[in-house]
Amino acid sequence: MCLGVPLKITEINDKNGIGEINGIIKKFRLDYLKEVNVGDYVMVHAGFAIERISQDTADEIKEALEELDEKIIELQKERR
Amino acid sequence: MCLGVPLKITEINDKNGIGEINGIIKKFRLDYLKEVNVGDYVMVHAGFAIERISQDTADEIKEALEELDEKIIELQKERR
Amino acid sequence: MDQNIERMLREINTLEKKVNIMEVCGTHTMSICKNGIREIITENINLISGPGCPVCVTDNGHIDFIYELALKENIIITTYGDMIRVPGSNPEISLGKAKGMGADVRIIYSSIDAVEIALKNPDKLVVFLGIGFETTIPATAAAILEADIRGIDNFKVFSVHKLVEPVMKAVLSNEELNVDGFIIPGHVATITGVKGFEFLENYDCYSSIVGFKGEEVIYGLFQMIQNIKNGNKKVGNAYKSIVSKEGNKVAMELYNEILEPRDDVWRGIGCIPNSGMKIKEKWSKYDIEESFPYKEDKNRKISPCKCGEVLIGKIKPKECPLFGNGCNPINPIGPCMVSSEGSCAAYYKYNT
Amino acid sequence: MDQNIERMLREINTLEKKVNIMEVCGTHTMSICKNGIREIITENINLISGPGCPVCVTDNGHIDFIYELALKENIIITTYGDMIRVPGSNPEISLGKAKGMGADVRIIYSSIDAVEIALKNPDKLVVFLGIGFETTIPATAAAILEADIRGIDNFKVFSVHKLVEPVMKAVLSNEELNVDGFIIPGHVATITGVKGFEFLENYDCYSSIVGFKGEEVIYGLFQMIQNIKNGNKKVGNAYKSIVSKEGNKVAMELYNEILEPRDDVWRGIGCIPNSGMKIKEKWSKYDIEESFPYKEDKNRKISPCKCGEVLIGKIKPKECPLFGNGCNPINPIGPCMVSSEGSCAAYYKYNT
Amino acid sequence: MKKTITMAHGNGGVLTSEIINDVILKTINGNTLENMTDATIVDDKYGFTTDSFVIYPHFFNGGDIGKLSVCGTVNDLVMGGCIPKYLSLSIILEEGYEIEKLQRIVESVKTTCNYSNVKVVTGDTKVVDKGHGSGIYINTSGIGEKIENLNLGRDNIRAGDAVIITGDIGDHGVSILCEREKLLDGQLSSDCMPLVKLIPLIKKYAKYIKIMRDPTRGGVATTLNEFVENSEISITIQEEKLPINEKVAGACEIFGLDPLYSANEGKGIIVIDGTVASEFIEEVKNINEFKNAAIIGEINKEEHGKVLYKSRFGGRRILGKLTHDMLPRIC
Amino acid sequence: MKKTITMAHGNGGVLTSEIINDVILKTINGNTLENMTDATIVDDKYGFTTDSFVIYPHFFNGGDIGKLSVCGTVNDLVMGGCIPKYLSLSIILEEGYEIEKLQRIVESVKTTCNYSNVKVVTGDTKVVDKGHGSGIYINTSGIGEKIENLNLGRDNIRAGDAVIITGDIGDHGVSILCEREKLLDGQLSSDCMPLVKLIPLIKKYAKYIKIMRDPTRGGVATTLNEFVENSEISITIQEEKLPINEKVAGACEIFGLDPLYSANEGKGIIVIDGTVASEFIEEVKNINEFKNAAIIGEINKEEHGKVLYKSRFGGRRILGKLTHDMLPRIC
Ligand code: SF4
Ligand code: SF4
Ligand SMILES: [Mg+2]
Ligand SMILES: [Mg+2]
Ligand SMILES: [Mg+2]
Ligand SMILES: [Mg+2]
Ligand SMILES: [Mg+2]
Ligand SMILES: [Mg+2]
Ligand SMILES: [Mg+2]
Ligand SMILES: [Mg+2]
Ligand SMILES: [Mg+2]
Ligand SMILES: [Mg+2]
Repeated sequence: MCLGVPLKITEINDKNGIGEINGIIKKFRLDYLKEVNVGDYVMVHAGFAIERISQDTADEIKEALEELDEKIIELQKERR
Repeated sequence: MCLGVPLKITEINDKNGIGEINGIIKKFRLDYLKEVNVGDYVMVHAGFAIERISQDTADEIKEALEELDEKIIELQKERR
Repeated sequence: MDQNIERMLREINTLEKKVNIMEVCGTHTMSICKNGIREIITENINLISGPGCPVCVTDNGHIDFIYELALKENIIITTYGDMIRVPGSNPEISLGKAKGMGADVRIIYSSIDAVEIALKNPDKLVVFLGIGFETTIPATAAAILEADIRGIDNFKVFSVHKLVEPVMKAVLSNEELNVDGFIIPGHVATITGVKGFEFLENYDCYSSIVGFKGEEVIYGLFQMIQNIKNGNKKVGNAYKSIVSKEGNKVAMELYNEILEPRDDVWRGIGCIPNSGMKIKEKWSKYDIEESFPYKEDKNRKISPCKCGEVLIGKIKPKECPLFGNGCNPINPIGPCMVSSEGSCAAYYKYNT
Repeated sequence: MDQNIERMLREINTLEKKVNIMEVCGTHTMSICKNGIREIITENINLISGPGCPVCVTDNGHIDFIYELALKENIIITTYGDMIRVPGSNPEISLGKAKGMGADVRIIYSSIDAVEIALKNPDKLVVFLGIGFETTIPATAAAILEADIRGIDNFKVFSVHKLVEPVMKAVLSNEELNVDGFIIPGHVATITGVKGFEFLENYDCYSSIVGFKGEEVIYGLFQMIQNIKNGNKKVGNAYKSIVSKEGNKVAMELYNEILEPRDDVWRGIGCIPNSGMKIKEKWSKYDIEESFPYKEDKNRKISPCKCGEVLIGKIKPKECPLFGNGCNPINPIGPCMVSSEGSCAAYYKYNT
Repeated sequence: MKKTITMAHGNGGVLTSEIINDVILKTINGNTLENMTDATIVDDKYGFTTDSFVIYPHFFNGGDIGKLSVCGTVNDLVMGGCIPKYLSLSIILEEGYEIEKLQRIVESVKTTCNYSNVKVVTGDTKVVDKGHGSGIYINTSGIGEKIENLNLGRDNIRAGDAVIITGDIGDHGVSILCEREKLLDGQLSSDCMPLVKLIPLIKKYAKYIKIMRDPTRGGVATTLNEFVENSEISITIQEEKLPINEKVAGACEIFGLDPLYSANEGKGIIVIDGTVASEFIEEVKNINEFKNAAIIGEINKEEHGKVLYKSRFGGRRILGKLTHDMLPRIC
Repeated sequence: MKKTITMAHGNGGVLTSEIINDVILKTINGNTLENMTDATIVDDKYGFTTDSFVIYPHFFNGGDIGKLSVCGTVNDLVMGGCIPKYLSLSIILEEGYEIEKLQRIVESVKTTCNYSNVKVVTGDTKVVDKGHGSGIYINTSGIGEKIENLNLGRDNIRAGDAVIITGDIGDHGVSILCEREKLLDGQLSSDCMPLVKLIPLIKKYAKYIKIMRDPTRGGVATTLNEFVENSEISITIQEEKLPINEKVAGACEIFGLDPLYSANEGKGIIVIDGTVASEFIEEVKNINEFKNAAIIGEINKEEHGKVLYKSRFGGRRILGKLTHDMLPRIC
């Protein structure tokens, strides 16, 4: 139920948006995601934008690993 | 309007008849030609028998020519 | 060749004066062309094709009407194959085209088949297109009776049936024409009897009831030429093997019970009083015109087709400027080119 | 391979105790299979496919109903492509088969397309088949609202929408099962927010909200394994780039305005209270069940399919005696084999 | 209005040549039908031909669409002066078609190939959505080995040549029409048959044979017209010499059909040097399958480019190409 | 209930081989697909092949049914190790089809033939009733000249051989699906193209090439399976090596499609001796049309008869044949 696609918004006309992925232009609706702007990335599911994408997952992963590193360092500190 | 086909009756069931031409068996209706019997020839038009065929056209032609001959002979007699 | 045929041809070809002889039945036109009869008879005999093909004489408006019916959902049109290609007020209107657009149009050989189709499709309206002269009118009447007896109420008829006598009279009353003799369609006469054509004796013309095979046509011509030579203007019967004096009375009673004459429009000719046959009031539940009234369109464009003149024998097909020159069996403009027994089509096909 | 991914995999594979982790979304099942994730993680982690494919959980009776609707004249069925091949109470019943029989069934990508189709076909009734969890429910609601605003009254919805929470609770309350952790579908959580899954914290299990790409799934597993190691049973969010605490409130308000929960039958599982979504009274003019009431057939034959047990993670697809042995993607017996994200289909396709 | 395809574009008559000449050939190689015979000789050694079969009903008295598909291509090769060797078989199935029927059709392909001594060596199967086919359409293409000393072509035809048909005229078209329109309850039978047994005679009389053709769609009348149109010769055929099965003749009388415009699927028309015609026809008639073969006419110069039909009364008329498909009629 | 044809019988996947093997081949020559390749060598000199084209829409980004019909047969010949020479062209038209469209299609046939240096030498046209076609269906059959020293066949494949694709994967299928379902307003383009420019390289590397195939219906995944099923070898392909057009990748992401199961109409899969693979691929990539060619995998013996897909994470899975046609989906 979760085939989503991240689109970069190139155009907004009221409830209708146009976005892009890999050079593909795709129309979508903004019925329940209003506060977005051209240039934003949104996750589109079944033709509707469901949420703004705030950052890249890769960054999220990096952050999580850095957090882990910090924890490990702390843990090591504690052990010392 | 006159594509008729002469059929030889092989079977009669009330208003439905079966006839034959050149070995082809064909159903037809007898709604307005009642007094016919198996073995009779009928002229069938658009699926309905329209009349019984009383003799072969060739015979009719022969008779007509014989008549003509008689006339000619008479005529010649008269002239003589 | 058969000796008798040879003898008859010889007799025919002794005719020394020029005569115009009109066949009023398309099947005669076909037979004459197909057997190359023009080539084997004296040039003194000018064979003219008259208004004999009921397909040819069906008015544009009637074709448009049945075409529109065909396109309606839940309607099955049943028709003799002859009508499939007849164009209505423009070449894109025909039952064949309707079929091409998905309409349920079925070719039948007998009117009774239409009743059977109605029986098998109780949720559809089955319309039978009644065309033709006295030969097919009883078949239509019989179908209505059959539907009635079997209690089939989704069977309807669109009657564009025509009568021979009124149109022959119309031809005879046309002063521009000069018809010396009529080849009378044998199967119409089978129904009407010789009697049905005795009205011709009130006119100054010869006539013979004739069959349709090559031999029979030659025999008919032979008989007529004899009569011409003898000045005998009684209606001749060169189809005695089938045609009687009185005709098929049962058939006539049957159709007179169910149909009655009305004024009707003949394509290219115009309206002729009492020349068509409509379903009587009493049987109106079988009349499609009760549920879908037919309205004549008075503003219809007049076609450039000269069928009218071809049909009454005023001109030969080749004399129409469109013949073979815009009008041909593939793209027929006029009805005479559509039916394979239409005068123009017969001339085109056998271009003798 | 990306260093970070490698690092995460290494961390995941340090897990020393055996755990059962259930993904409840078919797209997760697919991603796990497609990326060969089972092969690269420790055998201590047992990934189980739960009731996540809304196609799989749609009841036979609902399929039979929409199939029959499709066969009616003047009805256009609009559906996401996923539903085309789902069989009803027997393999000959599906929207695809209806289409094969001439029904007008159209695949759409967005519910708004169904509204457009209704606009363009004012003489047809256009029925949109609403399937899916919280991710697609707002799309259905938006379509109804759009139809309303534009005054389109030939647009109707058949809602077989389902909610995630009730079925997860049903799984958790099943004593035969022993699920240690849930991979929460990221896009459902996008709508419901992390909050929407906090009910899980009342149960003895770990959980993470996870995206769908290979990397994201690995990241989600990594997060969950960390939590397991740390004994942290709070709902994890490994999809922060999209999923917020509160979710998409506008979307939830929208669907709560137009739809409301009702008891619903889950294929293979049975009835779960308040697990389906129906159209509210106020919007009933858009509810196809108003014009064609859906009646559940209590006497329906029980299928030999073990989907129910597969769906709640009790058995793996291969443990169903019919798997690959009468039931395969070409001749699916159960719904899990039909949708490409059904557990059985995913296992079959990627037969790892 | 846009010009569209009509059924008459497919009947093998006037409109078919129009679409082939004006749309296809003119575009593809700037030429007209002249250069595109039913079997084309390539590399001066092989004959190549193709045909699609869209017949309905699929099973009929005398054959089925499978048999027909083999006969059609085998006969085009034989009439093109080749010994048929290899066939391709490409099938377009409509969703919902019964597999058991397909099976029977393929069996029939097999049997007919065996009779004809050809092999199916390549194939294809496609499926189209319900409502976009007619159950099954088949295409066969064929490769044959050119027969030596044979030089076929319209240009070889000379006044004095004889026109031969290898059997009764019009059986296929009339019987299929009756089956399709559910007339006559299958009393007629298609002539559908491979012409391979003619090969030894074609080899023997190679240098006397001018042109050969299997008169399928459009019938004998159309094929004869194609032999002479735009040339300076004509063909005269004689009514009394035409071999017509009496049942077919009866059906034609009942429904107003003309066997000369009706398709044949197991007949060849052969134009041969008049000096060997009677010798040749005797040998043909000695083969059981061709016992009704007949010399039906001759090449002359009576009218440029026309086919003339001489009736039993001596009347002559021009026999044109088919214009529109025959329909059963009542008048 | 009677077994009937379903759309899945025509998708080039599992059910297509089932119908071909169990119904057609078993009947016709007692053999299975094994012996019926896309182009069959006859008389040890010529290749012969056939295909019917039933694509809709008839005009699409990157081509039309006319171009496709030529490409399909030309490519079957090239991949069958032949130089394409002669084509047949058989068209089934539906009543009501616009003649102007037919004209454009035929022009496209012409252009594609010119590019491919083949000639249409024989043809056929049939018309079917409205409601029994889809406007136009085309069959082409083709004859080609066998390339010397080339010995193609599954049996030649050995562990260590390389698997090459001549360009991006899945363009045709994905773009046609989007056009048919009216998605993405024609932003994608079919790869429809004749592979004739590969011929010089095929000649040059003739003795190293083991098998070739154009992965049309059923896509790359199905073709690779056909190479190894029931054998003792396997193929492993690597996710990161697969050349995929980024727009096609985007469309696949949007609609849940898989390029590996999507048809290609201008691509070849070539299995070549591993020792010359890198040299060969460089030469292929030097041809502008094939600049995205890539070695996507290798032959090994990891699992008998299977195709294995190694994800970018190192995870492996089995890549089966196509079962049912792809549909755009949302989950
Ligand atoms: S040639 Fe055509 S237009 Fe002229 S009269 Fe005959 S049918 Fe009418
Ligand atoms: S293998 Fe088929 S029958 Fe068994 S559980 Fe899965 S879908 Fe149901
Ligand atoms: Mg209708
Ligand atoms: Mg419907
Ligand atoms: Mg051919
Ligand atoms: Mg042929
Ligand atoms: Mg193929
Ligand atoms: Mg031929
Ligand atoms: Mg091929
Ligand atoms: Mg191919
Ligand atoms: Mg042909
Ligand atoms: Mg191929």
